[in-house]
Amino acid sequence: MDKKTAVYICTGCGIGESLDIDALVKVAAKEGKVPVCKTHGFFCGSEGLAQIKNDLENEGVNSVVIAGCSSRVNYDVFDFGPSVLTERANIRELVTWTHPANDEDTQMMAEDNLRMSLAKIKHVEPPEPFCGENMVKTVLVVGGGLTGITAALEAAKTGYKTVLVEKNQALGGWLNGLHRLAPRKAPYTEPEEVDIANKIKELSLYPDLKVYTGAEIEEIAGAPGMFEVSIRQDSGIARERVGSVILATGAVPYDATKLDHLAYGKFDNVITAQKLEELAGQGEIVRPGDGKAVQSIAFIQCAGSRDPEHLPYCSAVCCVESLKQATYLKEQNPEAAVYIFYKDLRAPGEYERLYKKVQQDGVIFVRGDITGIDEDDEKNLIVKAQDVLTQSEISTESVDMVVLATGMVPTTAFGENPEAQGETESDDKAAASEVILKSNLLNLAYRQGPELPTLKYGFSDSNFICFPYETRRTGIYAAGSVRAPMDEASCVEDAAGAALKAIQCMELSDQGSAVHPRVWDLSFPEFAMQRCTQCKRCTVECPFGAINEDEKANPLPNPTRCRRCGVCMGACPERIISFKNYSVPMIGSMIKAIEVPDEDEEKPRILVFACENDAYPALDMAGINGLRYNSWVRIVPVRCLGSINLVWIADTLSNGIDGILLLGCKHGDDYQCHFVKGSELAEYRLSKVSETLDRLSLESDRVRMEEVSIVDYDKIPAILDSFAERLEELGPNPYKGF
Amino acid sequence: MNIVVCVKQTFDTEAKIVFDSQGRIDPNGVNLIVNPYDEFALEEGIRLKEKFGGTVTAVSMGGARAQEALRTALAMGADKALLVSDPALNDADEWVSTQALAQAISKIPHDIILAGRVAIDDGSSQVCVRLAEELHLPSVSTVLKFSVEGNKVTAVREIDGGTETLEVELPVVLTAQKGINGNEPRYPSVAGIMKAKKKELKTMTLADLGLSALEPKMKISKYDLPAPRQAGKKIPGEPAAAAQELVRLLHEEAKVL
Amino acid sequence: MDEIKNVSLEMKDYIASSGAETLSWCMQCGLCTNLCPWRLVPGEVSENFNIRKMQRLGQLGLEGFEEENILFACVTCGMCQINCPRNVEIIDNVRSMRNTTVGAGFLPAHLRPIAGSLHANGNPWSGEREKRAAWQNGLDIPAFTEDTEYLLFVCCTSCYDTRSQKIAKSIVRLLKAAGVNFGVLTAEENCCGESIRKLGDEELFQKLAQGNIDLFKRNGVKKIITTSPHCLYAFKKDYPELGGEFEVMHYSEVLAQLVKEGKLAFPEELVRKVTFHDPCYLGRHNQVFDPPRELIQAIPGVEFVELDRSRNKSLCCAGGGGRIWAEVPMGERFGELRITGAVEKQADTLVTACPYCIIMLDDACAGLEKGDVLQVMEMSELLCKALDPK
Amino acid sequence: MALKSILVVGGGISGLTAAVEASEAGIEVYLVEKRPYLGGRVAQMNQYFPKLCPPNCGLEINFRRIKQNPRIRIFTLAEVEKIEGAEGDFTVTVKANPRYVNENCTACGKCAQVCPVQRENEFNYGLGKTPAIFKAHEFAFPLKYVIDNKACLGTECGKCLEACQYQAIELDMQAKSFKLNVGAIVWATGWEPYDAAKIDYYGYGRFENVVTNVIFERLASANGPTGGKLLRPSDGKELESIAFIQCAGSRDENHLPYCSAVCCMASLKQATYVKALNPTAKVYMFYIDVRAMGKHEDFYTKVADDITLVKGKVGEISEDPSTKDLTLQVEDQLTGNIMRQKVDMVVLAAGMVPATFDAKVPLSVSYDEDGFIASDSQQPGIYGAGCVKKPMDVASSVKDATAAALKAIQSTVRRQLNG
Repeated sequence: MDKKTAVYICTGCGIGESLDIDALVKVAAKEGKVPVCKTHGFFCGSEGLAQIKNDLENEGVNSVVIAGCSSRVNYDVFDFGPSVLTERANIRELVTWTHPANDEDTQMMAEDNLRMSLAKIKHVEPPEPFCGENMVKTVLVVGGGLTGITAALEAAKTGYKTVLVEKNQALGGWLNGLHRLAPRKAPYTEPEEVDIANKIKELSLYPDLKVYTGAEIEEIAGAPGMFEVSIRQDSGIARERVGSVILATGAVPYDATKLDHLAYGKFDNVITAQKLEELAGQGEIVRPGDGKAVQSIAFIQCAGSRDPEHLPYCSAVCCVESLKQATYLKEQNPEAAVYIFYKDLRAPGEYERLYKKVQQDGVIFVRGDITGIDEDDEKNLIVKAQDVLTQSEISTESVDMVVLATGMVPTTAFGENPEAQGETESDDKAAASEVILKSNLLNLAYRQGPELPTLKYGFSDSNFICFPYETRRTGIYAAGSVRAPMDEASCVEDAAGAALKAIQCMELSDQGSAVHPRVWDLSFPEFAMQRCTQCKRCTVECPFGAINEDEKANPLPNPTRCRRCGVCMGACPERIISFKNYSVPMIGSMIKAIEVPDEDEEKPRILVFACENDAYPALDMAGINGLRYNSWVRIVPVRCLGSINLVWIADTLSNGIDGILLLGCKHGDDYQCHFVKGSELAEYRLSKVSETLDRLSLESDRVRMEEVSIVDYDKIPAILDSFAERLEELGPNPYKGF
Repeated sequence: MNIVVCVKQTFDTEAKIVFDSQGRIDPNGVNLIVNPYDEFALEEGIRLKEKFGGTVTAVSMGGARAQEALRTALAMGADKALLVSDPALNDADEWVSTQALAQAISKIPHDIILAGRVAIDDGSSQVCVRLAEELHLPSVSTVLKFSVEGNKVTAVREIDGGTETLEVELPVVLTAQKGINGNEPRYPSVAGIMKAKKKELKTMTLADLGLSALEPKMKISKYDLPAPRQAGKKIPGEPAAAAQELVRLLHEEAKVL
Repeated sequence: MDEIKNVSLEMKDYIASSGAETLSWCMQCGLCTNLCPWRLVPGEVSENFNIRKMQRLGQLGLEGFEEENILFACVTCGMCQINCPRNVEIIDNVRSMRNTTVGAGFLPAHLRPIAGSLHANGNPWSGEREKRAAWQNGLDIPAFTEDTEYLLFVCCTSCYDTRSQKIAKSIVRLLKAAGVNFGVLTAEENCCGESIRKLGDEELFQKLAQGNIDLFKRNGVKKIITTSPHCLYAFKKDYPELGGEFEVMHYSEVLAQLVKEGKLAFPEELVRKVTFHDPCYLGRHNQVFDPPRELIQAIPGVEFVELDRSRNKSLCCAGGGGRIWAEVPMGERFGELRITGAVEKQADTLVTACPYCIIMLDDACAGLEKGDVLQVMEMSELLCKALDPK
Repeated sequence: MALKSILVVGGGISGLTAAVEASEAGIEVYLVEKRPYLGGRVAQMNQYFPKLCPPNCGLEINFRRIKQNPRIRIFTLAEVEKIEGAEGDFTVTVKANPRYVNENCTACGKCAQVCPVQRENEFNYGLGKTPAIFKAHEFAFPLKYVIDNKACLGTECGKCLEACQYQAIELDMQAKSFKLNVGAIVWATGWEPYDAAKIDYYGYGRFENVVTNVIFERLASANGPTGGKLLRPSDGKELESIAFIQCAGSRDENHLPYCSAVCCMASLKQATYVKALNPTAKVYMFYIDVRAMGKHEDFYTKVADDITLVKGKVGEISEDPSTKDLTLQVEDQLTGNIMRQKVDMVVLAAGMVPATFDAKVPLSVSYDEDGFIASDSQQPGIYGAGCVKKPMDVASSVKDATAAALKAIQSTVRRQLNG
């Protein structure tokens, strides 16, 4: 678009007293040659705003640079609608609030920030949303257990077409094997009937809800809003076009045959909790072997769970399940002798009331490890254990049956590991470093692998506390026990939550917008295919598997899969990838806009790439709290450190700037990067940049990366100033003045 | 080793003795306990069993309520219990009691028969010694200490102003003085109490013993209560003079000096 | 952790059936052991008496709880029970565990004379039954008849123990002064049986209680005033189980009400600094806290000060649960802590309202030789001093 | 399909999530928050378990989602007075209390510098003070100052008026009520810490160095009263020894008969704060059961290595009047050792009481006996979300709030379909 740019320099909040405003106007009008440039003491006030609005309506201005406060404040006041390009030059928090007033360097800093904004707005085009053809808003739910059925119902109730695919002939999954459910409502003392049958019936109330049973997903191709799903059902293939996917394939009990220390398989009457549910379903609980009515029973908790040799995690539901099952025995015979052997009795929240009731029914709780299980000649079992509470080893009288409360394993934890077969190229490993097991659930036609990335213990869970649905594959949300050990009540909530996220993704994709965390970002990556050298860096490094490959390894982008993080842009050595409002030349031009004083003026320059999510807010907070740091820094906000292209490093250094600092999120196990491995990739790429530095005979110390979160704002001055000191030791950049 | 311990159920030492209309002792409402001396004998019997093995049989004679005493004996560790109970024995004197007990004990194997030195109700201290006579066994009474080697028993008994050591061969009857062998009657564990409920307690009447009613040789004609203790006397005046007066009274009235 | 212990459900049920219905409610959190007053004194009992562990042994029917210095150490003060997160009736559990041995005739040696005397004389103090009302001669106390409103039930201790008789006499004087329509049946009464039931002799308790219930019903007793909080507890909490339903009040409740109604006043000024020891069986067990305080503060000139541990947190005098008959070495007696506590508050008078507490606090005060700075008084005695100079 | 809008009551993590998620699905949302800022109780936290990441990082992302989303309207210092109507057509009367600061406020802070009056900082649970005109906390959103009119001297002082260059202060601002017409309501008013003073043997409120989890979280926060240095309240001493007491109120028929689900993990987390500052510090945690559910077990095993975990509920706490050190009477049930443990400070894991225990929803809704909104609220169109429904941690609250948002949308869809 042909832009008529106006610059508005606000002199409020101490800016006027700190800077030479006329000089700033000169930068905009003379250097930037902008047609309109105004100053005002209070642009966010009504009077100031009126001037801007007037220019927009009557002067044909369609792109605005407001030099003043940070874009994190007055966002609503300076929002002039999508047709107007708005750029905020931060000369308050990053300049006047953190540097001395009426100081030459502070002035240069402000001018550079303005120059950078002007350069940026030249390269920014208003993004046109990506509109795929024949976009649909149908939700696909894979897995017909409690979670899957609930997710399908919730989506349908919200008026969306839904497709439910279940592997078995019957819907209901785990609940089909349950005799009763743990109590989900006050007074939380009576187990409830398993209401899965009428939930299944409810599915038929919704004409737009199609159910496939005895069916598996052959393949899911495409992207959110335009998934092509082929479903194999009794040797035929059905096709569905869906907008988003909910993975609800649940978890299965831990393989009890591995529990030989608990005598499973050695004695007939050592059974699993699942088996007891089955027995209870058939009426009076009797021993499978000899049909003897069970008068005495011992539950053993953490059978496999909380055990480094088996499942290191706690499966969260087994304690409450055993309490529930204890009520079966007491209901059958109030005098029954029931033991529960436990490590910690984990009946959180309102389940404490069930624990109390079961105690009042006379169940005996023994805290301690099992030391042995023997069998007497009538196949009864004698359990020996530590009784912590009397500091002694105890042995029970013989019990008819022992029940192992086995843990749960997600269905995503099974399937062979392609890496083990060496299928992915070796150099990918460093970057990709992600395992994707072939668990035959989604069979995604994704270049990076057929399923969601397999995470710790196999659970495909989000890595964030406040964003439990932040998934690694846009539009594909895991819900229920496939995601984390959880009980039925949580599965129901989880299913409804995932349904909303699936709906949200379709609505946003339909308008060409990204999903969380860059909701309302209409831009998407465009590839100048003619310059592509099929190096596959983008298709491998994309954290969200958004880019496929054709047979010649050319990247095939899928805009609705993309989170708009720019990691591909940072990866591409040929710089062929760019967004309408975020491109390599844009940042390149900002870097070049910085005036780099000559060596003798002893005014070094430091370029700071600051991640928008964590680092930039931290810099802002440093300003709000009036901290002080050196005025050599020039701050360029980026969507993610992963989007930093190495060419910027080269441009910056060859431009004479003395050092480059990357400020981004923590990476590693407890990573904070919302684009999963943006900052990790940046660090990995930095290790590669040392060759280019050596070629330019520059010290690798000139480029540094620091992890910062918003609450670390008080460490910002130390980080910036210590880097400045290091650069002083290194001396000025030899390329100054070229 | 087969150990038999004779146990008697007596009134509680604190019991208040009251006469019924016929001037006989009114038993109801009175707390009954195991004769304390018999407890020492029972304790010793159980220790012997623990040392030499074998069984301890507690034998008693009395009404139905005497079963409580035997249950207590079983709870302390006796293996079996035998109660000789028969309405005809209500007015039994020492001779009748001995006949019945001897007949009962003769039927069960016995190496050592133990019992308390005296019963705190009638204080006759005769039955066990008479029992030895009936069973033609040696007996040592008021035993302070004894030890058993093979079938020889060395017992130290208490006599006026000293002790006497005797050696006897099994089988023998010993009557225990308080604190025999320094023992202390044990408290049973609750488990012992519960097991006692299931141990054998046989009751035999005179007929079961093959005896017909026996005519007691001694009849009790009358019971009466001990004279109430007079109130004490206060001697006024100076300590020296009062002391004089005290000596006089002790000499003339109390006639102890 | 040496040899293996065998769980005995039979034993667990035996304990449960003799009164420990809530034994299985206990989740073994351990708060009872940590709030138990035994923690405040040194000594062998304090190290061994662990109420949590004792109940755990009961839960599994394991042996080891019957040892005398464990099973019979509990003073039944209720500090654990009132705070128990699971509302376990801990004292009932202790009582039923004691019953398993006492019921089979195995009362600890030092308690046998007590039971013997209760059987024979209807009081634990080996006092003749006929002399139960001896303390009343010369006081013309009305006998209880059909139309008497209140029966005054005087605790055995205040009938036979000379020091304790003063309490009974002062209570009578106060009731008369307040014009209460009351009468006595003292001679035919039995001990209320509260202590012996706590000691586990259920059979003896029922014999005594049934005797009293029949006596009361024969005489048409509806309302009972007790001089001791222990009798208050027995009549309110235990007797209903045997069909003995009466309206029962401690004398402090009656007098406090009458002071409010203006029927009783204390003209005499007493310049004393008074502190009050809440007897467990009046306070914690029956939640009667304010009447004694109102009465004391109704005396002109009295300055009242609270002890650190008062009301629901009152520290037991160690007289309850049959412990009044236990031999406790100096330095391990709760009563001593009460005395030092009162002296620290610079009180010159330590008042309480229970005959057992008076015995234990007198004993502790004498033991610590604090008699010169602190006077232990039963509340009724203090009130009588303020009644009239006579 | 233009659907009716939704009202979310409560701007904590649950309310915030429900509002943002619903708005990103295209629904108009009104968010009403009683306090002058959004973020509720999580804004008062130093870190989340098990990742130990800063809550303000997540809040910053959520605030950015609000800034970019025209469909959300926020009303801080606002309370719901009345609700009329039924599902699909609720008329809600909202009372907006005066902030005494208008939109011009640029948070430059000059007013606070001149304000002569100090008031208790309730953000820090009463520890530390702020002037009468104050910013709730550093990361407050919206970033506007507010006046506590109970402390403010009013017009005769007016010092802040002179200091403010932008005429942002209006001391005569009045409360005003307005009505909103919405299709559904998400009630997310969260929870209050249990009043630990009711547990008299722990001495909270009598002993200075006995605090609760939420207060300790403030002591650990950089923007807290001790600047994150964990200084002891009585004498500002650095911590050498500390005891966390679990189930202080929860799992107790005399207090809260249920388990508050989060306190075990909260105390383990706070133990890492102490160890981070002073690795040699002795940290005790007294518990009945450690309920580190699911994958939190990893965090539990990691922390358990360098603190002393003791199974046993602490009895009486006593204080040494001169040093203010605390002594705990407790039995270590593992060894049976009955001990008295002296520590510098005690943190009580006080339980969680739903806000609806006192402040009910002004329309008939069913509650369970503890005051939580019942899972089925029996009032179509009104949905509980987060800790107001049952005790849960942040991740579960966010999940629950997302589900509640969907249910709210369904209410508007139902109305629209058969409306």
